[in-house]
Amino acid sequence: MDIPLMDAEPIWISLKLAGVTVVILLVLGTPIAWWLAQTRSHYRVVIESLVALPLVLPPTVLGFYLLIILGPHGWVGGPVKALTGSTLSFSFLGLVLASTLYSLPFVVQPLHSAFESIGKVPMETAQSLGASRLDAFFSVITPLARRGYLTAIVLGFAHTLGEFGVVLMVGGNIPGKTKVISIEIYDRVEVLEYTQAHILSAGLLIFSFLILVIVYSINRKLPMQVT
Amino acid sequence: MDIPLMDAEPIWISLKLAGVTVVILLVLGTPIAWWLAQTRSHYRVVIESLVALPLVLPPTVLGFYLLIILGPHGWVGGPVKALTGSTLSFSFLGLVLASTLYSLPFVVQPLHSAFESIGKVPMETAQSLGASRLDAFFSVITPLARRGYLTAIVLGFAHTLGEFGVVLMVGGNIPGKTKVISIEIYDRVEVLEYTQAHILSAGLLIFSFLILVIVYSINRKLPMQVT
Amino acid sequence: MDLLEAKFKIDYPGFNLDVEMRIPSKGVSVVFGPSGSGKTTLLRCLSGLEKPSLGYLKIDGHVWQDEESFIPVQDRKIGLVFQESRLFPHLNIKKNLLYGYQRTFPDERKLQFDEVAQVLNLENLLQRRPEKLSGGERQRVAIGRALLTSPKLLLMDEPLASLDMQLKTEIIPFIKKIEKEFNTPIVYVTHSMNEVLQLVDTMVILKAGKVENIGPVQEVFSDVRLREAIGDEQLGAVLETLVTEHDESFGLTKLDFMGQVLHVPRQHIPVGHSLRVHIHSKDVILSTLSPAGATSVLNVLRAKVKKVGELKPKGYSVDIELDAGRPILATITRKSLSKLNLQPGQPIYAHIKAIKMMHELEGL
Amino acid sequence: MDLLEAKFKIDYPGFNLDVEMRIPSKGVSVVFGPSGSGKTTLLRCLSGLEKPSLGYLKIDGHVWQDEESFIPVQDRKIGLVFQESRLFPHLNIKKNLLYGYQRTFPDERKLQFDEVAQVLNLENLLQRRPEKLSGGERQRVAIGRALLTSPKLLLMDEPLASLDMQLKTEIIPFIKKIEKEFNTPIVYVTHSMNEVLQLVDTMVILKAGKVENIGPVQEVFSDVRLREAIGDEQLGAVLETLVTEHDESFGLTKLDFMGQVLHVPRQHIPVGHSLRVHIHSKDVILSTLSPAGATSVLNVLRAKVKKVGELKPKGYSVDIELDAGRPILATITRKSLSKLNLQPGQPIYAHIKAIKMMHELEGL
Amino acid sequence: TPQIVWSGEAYIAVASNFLNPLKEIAEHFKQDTGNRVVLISGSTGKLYAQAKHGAPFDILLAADSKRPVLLEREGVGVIGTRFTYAVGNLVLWGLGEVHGEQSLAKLSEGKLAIANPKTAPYGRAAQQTLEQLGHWNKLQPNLVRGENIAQTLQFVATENAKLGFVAKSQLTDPRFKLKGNSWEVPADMHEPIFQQAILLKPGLNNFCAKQFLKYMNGSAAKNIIRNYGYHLIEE
Ligand SMILES: Nc1ncnc2c1ncn2[C@@H]1O[C@H](COP(=O)(O)OP(=O)(O)OP(=O)(O)O)[C@@H](O)[C@H]1O
Ligand SMILES: Nc1ncnc2c1ncn2[C@@H]1O[C@H](COP(=O)(O)OP(=O)(O)OP(=O)(O)O)[C@@H](O)[C@H]1O
Ligand SMILES: [Mg+2]
Ligand SMILES: [Mg+2]
Repeated sequence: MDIPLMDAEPIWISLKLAGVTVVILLVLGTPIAWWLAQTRSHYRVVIESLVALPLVLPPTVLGFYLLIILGPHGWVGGPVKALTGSTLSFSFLGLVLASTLYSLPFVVQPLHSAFESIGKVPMETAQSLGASRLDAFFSVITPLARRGYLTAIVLGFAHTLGEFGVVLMVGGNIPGKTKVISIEIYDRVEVLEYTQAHILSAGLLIFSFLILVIVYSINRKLPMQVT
Repeated sequence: MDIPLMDAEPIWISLKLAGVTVVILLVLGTPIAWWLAQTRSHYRVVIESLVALPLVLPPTVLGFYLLIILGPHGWVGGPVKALTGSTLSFSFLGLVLASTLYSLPFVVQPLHSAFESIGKVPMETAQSLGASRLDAFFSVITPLARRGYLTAIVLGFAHTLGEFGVVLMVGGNIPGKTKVISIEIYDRVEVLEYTQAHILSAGLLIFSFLILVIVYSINRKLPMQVT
Repeated sequence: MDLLEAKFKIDYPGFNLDVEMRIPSKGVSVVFGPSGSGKTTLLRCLSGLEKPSLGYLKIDGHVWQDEESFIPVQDRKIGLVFQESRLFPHLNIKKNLLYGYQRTFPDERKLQFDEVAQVLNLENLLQRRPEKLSGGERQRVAIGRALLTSPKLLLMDEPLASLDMQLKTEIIPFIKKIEKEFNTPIVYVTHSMNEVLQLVDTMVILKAGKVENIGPVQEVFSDVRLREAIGDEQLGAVLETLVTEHDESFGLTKLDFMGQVLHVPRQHIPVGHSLRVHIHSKDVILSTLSPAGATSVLNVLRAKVKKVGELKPKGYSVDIELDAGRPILATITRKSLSKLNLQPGQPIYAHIKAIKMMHELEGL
Repeated sequence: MDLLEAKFKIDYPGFNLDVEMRIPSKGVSVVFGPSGSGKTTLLRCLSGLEKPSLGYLKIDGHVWQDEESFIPVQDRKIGLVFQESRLFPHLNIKKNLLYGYQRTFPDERKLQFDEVAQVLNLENLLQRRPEKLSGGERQRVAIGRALLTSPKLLLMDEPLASLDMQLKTEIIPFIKKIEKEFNTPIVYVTHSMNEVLQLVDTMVILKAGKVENIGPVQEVFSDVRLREAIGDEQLGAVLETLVTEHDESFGLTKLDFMGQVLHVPRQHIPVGHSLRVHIHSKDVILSTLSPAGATSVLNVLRAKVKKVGELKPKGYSVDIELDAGRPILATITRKSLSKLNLQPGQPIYAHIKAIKMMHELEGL
Repeated sequence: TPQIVWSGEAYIAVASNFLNPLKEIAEHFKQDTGNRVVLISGSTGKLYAQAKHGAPFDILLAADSKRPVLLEREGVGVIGTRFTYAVGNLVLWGLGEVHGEQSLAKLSEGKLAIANPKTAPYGRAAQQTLEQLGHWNKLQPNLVRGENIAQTLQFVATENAKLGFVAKSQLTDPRFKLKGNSWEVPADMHEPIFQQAILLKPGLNNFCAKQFLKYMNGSAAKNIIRNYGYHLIEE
């Protein structure tokens, strides 16, 4: 059995992609989820539904549409190319955009339900103590929604790590640039290099498992929840 | 433009698959999530991490491993074959099993955080009023976790609908049996039948959107949440 | 047999409950004590919600809990009113009220929904959600919900704390009625002296997780050692009396206390009913002389000196324990003490300057 | 200028708040009324948490809210103690207490952490989480948290409801001190007559969402129309008196009430301090004769008859409004009434059988 | 970005089934010329869509001729550069015994794996073969479809399918000597599987890309291709 001499690049790109995507998703998902939990607007239901939609399409198909949109003649890619000279498709940035869109529901949904179960009392209380809404959000709501954030991060990160349909399509599987670990494993299976695929899969699983155990252990140490 | 004369079967199979999977996931995920939210066992962290793992592997790769496990000589498929004479792979049942495994985190995670945010007070109160733990679970905990169930159902359903990597691998794309709508759309894109792919995608999106709007509207009508 | 025996030991960081008590398993027992003394924790132990490291509970000869056995909460047939109302947010008021009722066997149901809703003044709120109720309304729903389980043992944690006088005077008789009619023992936590005097038969005084005193309310209120626990103001005597006559012209009601007569302002209580009166020790004046006509407006009781308290270096006053068939505590000035030269056993007249509170004990 | 003017209109299904009030923006104003009468809702309006369809609020000449403008909660510099404690579950007690403190400009901080923690007896709990506190402990943290924001207006919703006597007698003077020292007006909701008498300057009586009466506490307690709202038992008089002398031998304290003398049991209050006494109308006996020596133990006040109440068909008693410089209400029997033949303006002697409650108004 | 590709490097998009031979060719190419090629594998359909939407591929080695033709027509491929670099061979493969056509006839309840005829050239060839042999309708209940030839092989390799139509190149891959037996489907049972290559627009000025296309036609490359079980068009 020959141990595959893998270069670490796909792993690194995957982690970078998942990390960046999760950060963006948290930044983006938080206000969306908060708005959904707060608003009484009739649009709420519409936005709520739209957020879940990316999930419904097969990843490759979603990737295909993203490819069109982000490509040099697409709605988004066109203007970007005109402005910056470079296209979004087949770039790391494009991958990030695509992953963000695709993993959006995994972040917005848990946050939304966390915010909803917090209710309006903590916000009221914080405001009555002189905290602005923004201040109260970060000092009270966010910590109370910790469990929701944990779910959001785990689902968002793991899903971005594992996803490859969208990434393959939009990123183009370019080594050192958009080739992520999931594609790497996929490719190995595809060309019948099962041993390498097994090793890579096992590595990814063990690595992810360890990270998750650490994350959950830390979470467990921090108490919360009250009557 | 030729309207594709689609037979409705893949749509029907997809819906059936997503529906059955979600039901199984709820039945399975509820006790897991409840246990996770209640236990003080040290294994909690391990189980919590394991539940999220299926997400990390690329769907096709997961499908490949499932194919091995569910196959006639696999850990699961072997005994099943010995008992029933039929294999799990390439059957609807196999698809259900695979989807269940793959979508498990989408159900367990939201339920877990919902149960955790409910805390122990409602259970205590219900018990003090003479309800057994099981009774209390269904009459108090479940309704209070409604938002978590909604998230679980939406994520679980939509993801099963959109997923095709695992499904393709385990199901073998047999028309009328394991050919689902996501594969159908994927195929169309692959063979450049873009018009049909667009129509199918649009149909799936609109249909899902309508379902989601209905689900969320109903959810909105039912009030809840208190100080 | 009519006995509730309990022993619980719980160790929290910073607080230890270590309670051993035997109280009658009938009537109302009040658990009294400062904030943080362990009242709620004790109630939780009794209910079975808390599983203490060391616990024993036996009621009327039945063991509910010991080293080997433990009847779980839901099978104890208790009614528990929590300090916070703890309504189910997803159920409307009616469904909240009926939650326990529906889980009680029909032949064990003693109270009916309509009666409870009416007494607690909840009739107009039945379709509302808990979030849309006021604090007091929520508390009333919680009371009703617990009562409707027709419990064998009723545990109430400051149930009337946020209710107004009017409601209290409506609800207290109802609680008493439940206790009497259905023979339901009640363990009741309150800080309100008012509620104590109206309801209580037995007092359990907690302090820092330990039982400081247990006894019938009549004895506890004349126990100088409980000065701090009960509150300086409240000590004196709690006397059970009988209404014997109403004097319309003077607007007075005559009470019989173990053969002696007490006058109080006209009470709207039928003759023959019993009335509990509360006398503060500072309102008792001692005299060796029998009352002269001039002071006939005041109430005078014949008693014996039981014990003369110690003089505190700087205090103005000294406690005298009397025995008038029931114990009475009098607080008099040093000057009076030196004049009277009191000796244990000596007969004495206790002039009651004011009767502070009166509470009917039996129904209208 | 020292005025709080408010007007709020809120329509809930089944309940309408329609309040218009002008009260002094200094001292303690109590909002009093039965459960569900809208007290909490009114406080929420004052705080800005509720944005009523029609709202107006002006304090000391500054408009906080009208049709056009609305100062949001966080900028109102109010301290709000909710009916439930509402602690932040993710913060320990110390951080809960400091939450508002840290959001107050250092030069606006009037109270220091240590003092508040000490008075509220929270020093041993600072590192604990709210879930590990008793009900009363939580309530105290909530009070401390609000106080530490050094508010310009303090709104308190039954803050002492679940505290024991001992703690109440420690905390109430502290609240009074804050009001006096920092000139912080307080709007205070309570059902406790005790707290009312100890704290209150102005009473706002709510009933079914409307203001039934507003006035200084001395007037409100002798207003027959408020019989139901305040409670039958409580009506009579609240008199502001001055401690003039202690009579050690009789164990009495002499009080001056507008030139007349009252005797109460020895109070540990220095001469010159003021004392608020509460007299129940049923403890007032009327007589056209000046007191004879024999009854000198009783307190007697010279007064004038202001108004004779109506005889209820079945009632035993009738209310007489007196003017003794301050209004006093007496409840006498029909028989006495027919004997006395009272006429408005007629001079009369009010014998006070018992002074129910006494509360020091100025510091030890 | 595509422009940064320096001389001496080319991006080659290759259909997954040809990745392994191409790796070997690239190795030789590097030794012989000192130039490096970057290989990007995927399904032909995906690579086509990407190329069409601006992917920085210099060359496409498709698994069929349809997509290169389309690209040429659409102006993404450079006209006149398209050629057939390999002709695929279809084999029937199974882990058990395989006796040519009879195995198909005897296949009762076992599964027969083929690549999706709609998307994969080998799938279409498999369908044509079955039709030729008159088994297509009869075997419908036995058919399972892999998305591509690799998945088809996996179905058989994991014993979930008894037989499968796979590419000869997969079985002859010198690195993975797969067990089992096979039957080479006669070439006249299906349309030939022409795998075509084409130079794409981004490679127009890439010397290395053109050099590589030339290299593909050289004997070194052809030997490798042949070794993997493909035919070449001249033969
Ligand atoms: N959101 C709401 N929707 C409908 N009715 C409400 C709502 N909130 C409060 N109410 C009703 O308004 C009335 C006044 O409520 P509020 O909380 O102000 O009473 P309260 O005087 O504070 O009573 P308590 O002493 O019991 O706390 C109550 O009858 C309550 O049921
Ligand atoms: N889970 C816990 N961990 C640590 N300490 C606790 C816990 N629960 C309660 N305590 C402490 O135990 C003591 C008793 O609490 P308990 O709730 O029984 O008091 P209580 O007598 O009901 O007081 P209150 O009148 O204020 O409700 C308190 O000092 C409280 O801080
Ligand atoms: Mg308590
Ligand atoms: Mg209220």
